[in-house]
Amino acid sequence: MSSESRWLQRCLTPKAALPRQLVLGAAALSWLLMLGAWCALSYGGLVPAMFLPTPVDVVAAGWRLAEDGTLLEHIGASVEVVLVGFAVSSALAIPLGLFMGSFRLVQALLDPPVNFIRYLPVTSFVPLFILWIGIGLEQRVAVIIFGVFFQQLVMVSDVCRGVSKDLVNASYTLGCKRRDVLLHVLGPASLPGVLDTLRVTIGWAWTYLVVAELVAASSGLGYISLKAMRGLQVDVIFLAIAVIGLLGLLTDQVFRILRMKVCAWAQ
Amino acid sequence: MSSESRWLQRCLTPKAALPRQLVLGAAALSWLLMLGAWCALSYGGLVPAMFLPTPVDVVAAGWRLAEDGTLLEHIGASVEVVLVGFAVSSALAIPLGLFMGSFRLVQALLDPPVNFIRYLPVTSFVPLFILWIGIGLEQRVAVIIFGVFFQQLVMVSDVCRGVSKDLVNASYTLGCKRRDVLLHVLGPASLPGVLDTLRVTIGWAWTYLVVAELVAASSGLGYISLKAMRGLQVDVIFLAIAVIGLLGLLTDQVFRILRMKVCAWAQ
Amino acid sequence: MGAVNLETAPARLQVRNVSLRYPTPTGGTFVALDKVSLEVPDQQFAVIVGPSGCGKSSLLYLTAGLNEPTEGEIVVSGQRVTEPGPDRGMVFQGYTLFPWLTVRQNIEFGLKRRGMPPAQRQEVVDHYLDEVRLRPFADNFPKQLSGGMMQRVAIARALANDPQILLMDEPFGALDSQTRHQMQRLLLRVWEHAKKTVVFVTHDIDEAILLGDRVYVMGARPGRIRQIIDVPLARPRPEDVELAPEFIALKRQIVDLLHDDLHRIDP
Amino acid sequence: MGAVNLETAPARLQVRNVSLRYPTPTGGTFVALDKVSLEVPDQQFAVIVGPSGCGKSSLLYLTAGLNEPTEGEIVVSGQRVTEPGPDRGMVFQGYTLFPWLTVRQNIEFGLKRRGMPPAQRQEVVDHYLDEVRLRPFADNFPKQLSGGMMQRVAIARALANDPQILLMDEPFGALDSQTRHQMQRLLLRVWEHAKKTVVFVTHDIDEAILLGDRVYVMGARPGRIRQIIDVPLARPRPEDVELAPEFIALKRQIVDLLHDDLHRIDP
Amino acid sequence: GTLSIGHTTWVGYGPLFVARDLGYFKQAGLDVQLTTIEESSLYMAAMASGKLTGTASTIDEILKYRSPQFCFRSVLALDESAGGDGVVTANGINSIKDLKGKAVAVNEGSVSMFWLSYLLKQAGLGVKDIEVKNMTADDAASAFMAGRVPAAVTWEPNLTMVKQKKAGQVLVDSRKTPGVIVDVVALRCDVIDKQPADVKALVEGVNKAVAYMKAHPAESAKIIAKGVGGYLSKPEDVSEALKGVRFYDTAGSVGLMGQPGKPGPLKDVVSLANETWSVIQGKKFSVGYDDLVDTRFLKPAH
Ligand SMILES: Nc1ncnc2c1ncn2[C@@H]1O[C@H](COP(=O)(O)OP(=O)(O)OP(=O)(O)O)[C@@H](O)[C@H]1O
Ligand SMILES: Nc1ncnc2c1ncn2[C@@H]1O[C@H](COP(=O)(O)OP(=O)(O)OP(=O)(O)O)[C@@H](O)[C@H]1O
Ligand SMILES: [Mg+2]
Ligand SMILES: [Mg+2]
Repeated sequence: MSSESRWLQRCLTPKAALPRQLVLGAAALSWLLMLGAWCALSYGGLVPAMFLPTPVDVVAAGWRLAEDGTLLEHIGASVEVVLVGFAVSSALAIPLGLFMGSFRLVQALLDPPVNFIRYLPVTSFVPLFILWIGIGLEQRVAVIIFGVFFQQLVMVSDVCRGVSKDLVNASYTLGCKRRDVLLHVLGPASLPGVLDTLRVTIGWAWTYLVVAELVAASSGLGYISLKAMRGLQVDVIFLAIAVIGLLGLLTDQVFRILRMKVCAWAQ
Repeated sequence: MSSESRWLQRCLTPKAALPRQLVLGAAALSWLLMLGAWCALSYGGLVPAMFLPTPVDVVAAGWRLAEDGTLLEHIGASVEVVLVGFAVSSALAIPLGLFMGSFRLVQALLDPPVNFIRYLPVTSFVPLFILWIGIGLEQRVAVIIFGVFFQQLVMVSDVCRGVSKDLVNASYTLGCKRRDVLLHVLGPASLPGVLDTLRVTIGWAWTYLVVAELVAASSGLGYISLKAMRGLQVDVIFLAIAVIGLLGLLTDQVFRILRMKVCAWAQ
Repeated sequence: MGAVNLETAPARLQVRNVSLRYPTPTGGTFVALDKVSLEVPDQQFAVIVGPSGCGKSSLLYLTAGLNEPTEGEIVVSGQRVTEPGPDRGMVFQGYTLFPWLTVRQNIEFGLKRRGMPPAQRQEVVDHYLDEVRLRPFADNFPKQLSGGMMQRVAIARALANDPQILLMDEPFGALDSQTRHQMQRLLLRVWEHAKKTVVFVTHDIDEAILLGDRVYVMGARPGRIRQIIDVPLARPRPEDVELAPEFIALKRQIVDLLHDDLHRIDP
Repeated sequence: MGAVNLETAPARLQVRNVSLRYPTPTGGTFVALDKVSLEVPDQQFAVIVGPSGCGKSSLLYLTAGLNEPTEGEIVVSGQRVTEPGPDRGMVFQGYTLFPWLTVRQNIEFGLKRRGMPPAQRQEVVDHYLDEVRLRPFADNFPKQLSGGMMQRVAIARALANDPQILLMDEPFGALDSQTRHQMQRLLLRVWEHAKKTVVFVTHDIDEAILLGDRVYVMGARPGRIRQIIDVPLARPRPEDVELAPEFIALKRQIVDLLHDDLHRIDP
Repeated sequence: GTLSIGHTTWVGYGPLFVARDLGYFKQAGLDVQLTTIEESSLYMAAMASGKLTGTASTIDEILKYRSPQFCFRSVLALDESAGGDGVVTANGINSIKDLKGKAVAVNEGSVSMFWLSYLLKQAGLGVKDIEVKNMTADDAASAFMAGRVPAAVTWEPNLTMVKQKKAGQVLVDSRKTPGVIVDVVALRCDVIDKQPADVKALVEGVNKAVAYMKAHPAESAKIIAKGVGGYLSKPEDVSEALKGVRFYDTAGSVGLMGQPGKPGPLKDVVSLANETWSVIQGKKFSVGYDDLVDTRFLKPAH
C-alpha cells in the first residue's frame, strides 16, 4: 500500500488521530476557503455590494474608524461592558454554584427559578432593566450578567456535583471538618471545570453585547453596528461583527491557556 | 442526637443525599417564595404598577388574549418558528457533528469557522438575514438556526469524540467496516449525549424567539412582547416572557423524558 | 463529638452487634450487615474477605464514621464512633489522592488541617516518603504516577496522620499482580515499623493470608461473619511463604468456605 | 484486504520479527516491541505474561489488525494481517459491550454484520448463551450485569463469530478473585468445546499456568519475549491444580523470571 | 398587481388599513399587503432586498437609505404628526433652551432625532449642546418615567401616559411644527416604473380612505384598531390617537409635495434632513428632492 493511500485511509477512518501538521493545514485551508468564498461572492458580483461588503470595504471601514481613534474607543467601551458584566456574574455564580453543587438543599431551592429564568429572552428584559436599573453602564452590565449568570450557575453546580464523593470521604478521614471540605476539596477539585465554564460563557457574553448596547450607549461595537444598520452600512456592520467575533475568540483562548497553566495537574 | 438535629446536619453536609420529600418541598417552597416576593413588590406598592405588573394583571392579560383566541394563535406561531428552526438545525447539526466527532480531518476543517461564528451576536445578523433571506418564516427560522446550530454542532461533536475508542475497536474485530462504525457504533453510542444536547439547546432556541420575531411576524409571543413595549404594557410583556419560559421548561422536560425512555440502557 | 469514654475497653476496635439496612427503591429494606461483632486488639492486622456485596466496604465505612449503623455501635480506642476523624485513617480502593496537590502536599494534607507547624510537617512527610520509597517523586502530581505509586502515597497520607487504626478497602484491587506483590511486601514492612492496628479488606485469599494475623470470612445476604481464622505464620513472613504447606492448607480452607457460600451474585 | 496466501504456513498465528515504535512527544521514538517472533499452532492456548508496559496489549492489537507493525509481519491462517476482521475475535480488558444492545443483540452483532439469516443467528446465539450460562439474562442490558457477566458476554460475542483465533487482553483483570476463578473455569470449558486457538494476556501467574498450554514471558523496555515455558499439566485440569507441586514449581520459575526483570516501572 | 408595504405600529398609517379593508385597492385591481416591522432599519433592509416593494415611514427617516444602488421614491404623503410626537421634560426644564447641557433620551437615527435637531435649531442650539442618550422612543419614555433622564423625545401613547402619571410635562409636541414630521409611502423605483397603474390605484385608494375617515370616524377607528393592534387594539384608543395626526388627501399631498417640476414645501424638510443627518452621522448626505419624491401620480384636485 502506498504511503499516500495510507494517509487517505487514515483520514477516512473514524477516530484515527492525524499528524499535527495535517490538522493545522486543514485549519488554515478552512480559513482560506471562507475568505475565498467571501471574495468570490462580493467581487464576483454574485451578491450586490449593498448586501455584502467586499473584504477591502470592511478593512477600509476599519481603517477609517481606526484613524480617528474611535475604533479603539468602541472596542474599549465594549470590552469594559463585557468584562465587568462577566466578572460580576462569575464572582456571584462560582461560589453560589459551588454551594448548589455541594448542598442538595440549596440545589433544590435554586433549581426551579434558575431553570425557568435561564430560558427567558434577554431582549425582552431590556425595557424592564431600564425601569429597574437605569440607563448607565449598570444597565449594559446587567444585560451581560443576565445572559451568562444562570448558565454559569448551572454549569458550575454540575461541575461541583461531579466531584467524586470518594475525595470528600478521604478528606474526612484525614481530619477535614464540613467547612473545610468546601474550601479544601470541592473548590480545588472543581477548578478545571469552573475554568472550562468561564471559557464557554465568556464567549456567550460577547454575543449579548449588541443587546446590552441597545440603550444609552454612546460608544461600543454593538452601538456602531446598530447605528450602521440605519443606512445599511454593511461594511461597518461586518466590521463590528468581525471584531466582536475576534474578541470572543481571544478571550476564549485566554481561558484555554489559563486552564492549561493553572490546572496542569488535571488530565 | 435528636432526629431533627440529624436532619439539619445532613442538610449542612456537603454531598449528603436528602429524602425526596424534603427536596420536593424545597422546590415548592422556592416557587412560593418567588411568587411571594412578586406579590410583595407589586401589591406592597414598593415598585409602581407601571414598572411591575401584579400577578393578577398578568393573568388578566392572559385571559384577555385567550378569550379572543389570539393567545393560542401567538403561541402556535411561536411554536412553529422554534420547532421548525430547531428541527432544521438539529437535522443538520447531528449528522455533521457526528462526522466532526468521528473524523479528525472534518473537525480540523470545521473547527475554525464554527468557533468563530458561534460567538457572533445573532442580533447583528437580523438586517443581514433580511437582505439575504427576506422577511418570511424562513427569516425567523434562520435566526433560530443561527442561534442554536453552531452550539449543537460543537456539543454533538464533543459527545461523539467522547465515545470510547475501545467500542470502535471491538466493533472492528466483530467484522464492522469503517462505514458501519458510524452507523452502528458511534451513532447509537452518542444517542444519550445527543439527546442531552437537544434538551439544552431547545431551551436556548426559545431565548432567540424575540430576536426572530423582530421582523414581519403578525403573531407570535416575541411579536406581542415587542408590540407591548410601545405603551409599556408591562403586563403583556410579562405574560409573553412567562409563556416563553414555560414553553422552554416544557420542551426541556419533553427531552428529559425522551432521554429516559429512549436511552434506558444508559446509566 | 458525642464521645463516650469506656476506659475499660480492651480492644482497639470493637464492633458490637452492628446492623446496616438500606431502604430499597421498592419501599422495602435491604440488610447489608446483620448483627456483626468483632474485636481487633491493638497492633493486630485483621483481614476481611468475602464475596462481592457482602458488606465489607460498608463495615469499613461505618468504622470510619462515614456512615451510621442502623443498630449497634462501633468503639475505637474506647470512644464510640459518631463521625469521621483523623484517628481512623482510610485507604480506599479507588484512587482518592487530591489531584491538585503534589505527592508531598497530599501527604501533608491532614497535618495541615491539624495545624502542625511547617518544620515538623516536613519531617513527618519526609519520613513517610522514605517509607513508601517515593522521595524522588515528592513534587510530582498524582497524574504522573502509576497506580501502585498512587496507592503508596495514599498509605503514606493515611499513616502520616498517625491514626489509631488504619482501614484499607481493597487498596491493591486495581493493581496488576506483580505490582500487587511488591505492594504487599511494602505494606508489611511499613506496618512492622509503624505498629498500627489495621483492618484490611480484600478479595484475594493469598493476600489475606500473606498479610493477616487473623482473617474474617464473611458471607452475603445478609452480610455476616461466617468464620474467624487465625493465621499462625511467623513474622516476618518469607518471600516464598505462599508455597509453604500451612499457607496452602489455610488457603484451601478459605477457598472451600467461600465456595460453599451459596449466596452467589452471578448464577 | 491485501491478503497474501501462504498455504504452506504450518501455524495458525505467526508473528515474524515484529517491531513497534511510537514517536515520543520530544521527537524521539519509543520502542514498544522489539523484533518479537512467535508461532501459535492451531487449537493451542497461548498465554503472554509480563510486567506492565512490556507491550502485551500492543502485540494483541497488532494481531487484531487494529494497528500496524513498524517492522515485520503477522500472519494468521496463512493470510498476512493488514486490517481488523472477524476472523480474529478479541476480548478487551475494559468492558466493551455495546451498552445500547441487550445481551442477545450484543452476541448477534457480528453475525448481523455478516448478514446471517435470523433463524440461524438465533441458533448460534442461543448456543453461546448456554455456553456462558447467561440464557436467563438474554434480554438484559449490559448495565444490569455484573463485571463477570459482562466479560462472559464479551467472550460469547467473540466466539459466536467463529473466529480462527481468539485474542484476550486481561479479560478478567478487573474482576474480584472469586469471580475470576469461576471465569477461568468457564473459559476452560468453553475453550475445550470450541477448540479455538487462543492468545491470552494476563498479569496473573496462577491464571497463566492454569489456562495455558504454553506461557510466553515478556520483558520490558524494549518489549521482548524473554522465555517460552511449556505447561505440561494434563487437561482437563483438576480444581486444585494450583496446589500441585508441578504447578508450584512452574509458578516459582515464572515469578523468579519476572522478579529479576530489572526493567521495573516503579522504583 | 401587488404592493407590499412595511410600516411600524402607528395610527398615521390608518388610511392604508381603511382603504385595504374597505376594498378601495381591490376595486382598482391592487392587492396591498401590510407588514408591521417596528424597526426602520429592518423594513428598509427588506425593501432593499426586494422582499417589500415599499414602506410607509417619515421622509427624513428613509432619506438616510437612499443611494444610487438603492432607488426608491415617495409617491404620496399620508399624514403629518400633529401632537403625536413630543418632548417630555422634568419640572424645571421649561423651554428648549433649558435643554442645554442636559441628557436627552432620543433614538439617534430616527425621526425623533431629526425633529429634536429641528427644535434645537429653532432655539439657536445644536445637537452638540445636549447629551444624547440613544435608545428607542419607547425605551426613552420608560427611562424618563423611571426618572433616569431629565428629558426625552418620544411619541404617543407615551406622551399621554406621561401626562396621566404626572411624571413630567410635555414641553413641545408636533402640533407646534406643522409639516416637519411627514409620513410618506415610498416605493422602489423599479416598481414605480413597472406598475404605474398600481401606484395610481394606491394614491386613489388612500384619497378615498381619507375621505371616508372624515365622514365615518367611528367606523374608521374600528377598522384601524383591528388592523394596527398592539396598544391601539381598542377603537377608543385609536380615536384618541387620531387627534395627534393630520391626514393628507391627494390635494393635501400635492400641496405638500408639489407637482412635477414644481417642488412643494416638503423640499425644505428634505434639505433639513440632509443637513441634520450630515451632522449626526458624520457623513455627507445630499439627496436631491427629485431623487426622493415622485409626484407624477398625484393629480391636482379637480
Ligand atoms: N447506598 C446504598 N444504598 C443501597 N444499597 C447499598 C448502598 N451501598 C451499598 N449497598 C448494598 O449493600 C451491600 C454491601 O455493599 P458493600 O459495598 O459494602 O459490599 P462489598 O462487600 O464491599 O462488595 P465489593 O466486594 O463488591 O466491594 C451491596 O449489596 C450493595 O448493593
Ligand atoms: N499510542 C501510544 N503512543 C505512545 N506510546 C504508547 C502508545 N500505546 C502504548 N504505548 C507505550 O507502549 C508500551 C507498551 O504498551 P502496552 O499497552 O502494549 O503495554 P502492556 O504490556 O499491555 O501494559 P499493561 O500490562 O499495563 O496493559 C507502554 O510503555 C506504553 O506506554
Ligand atoms: Mg467494597
Ligand atoms: Mg495492556
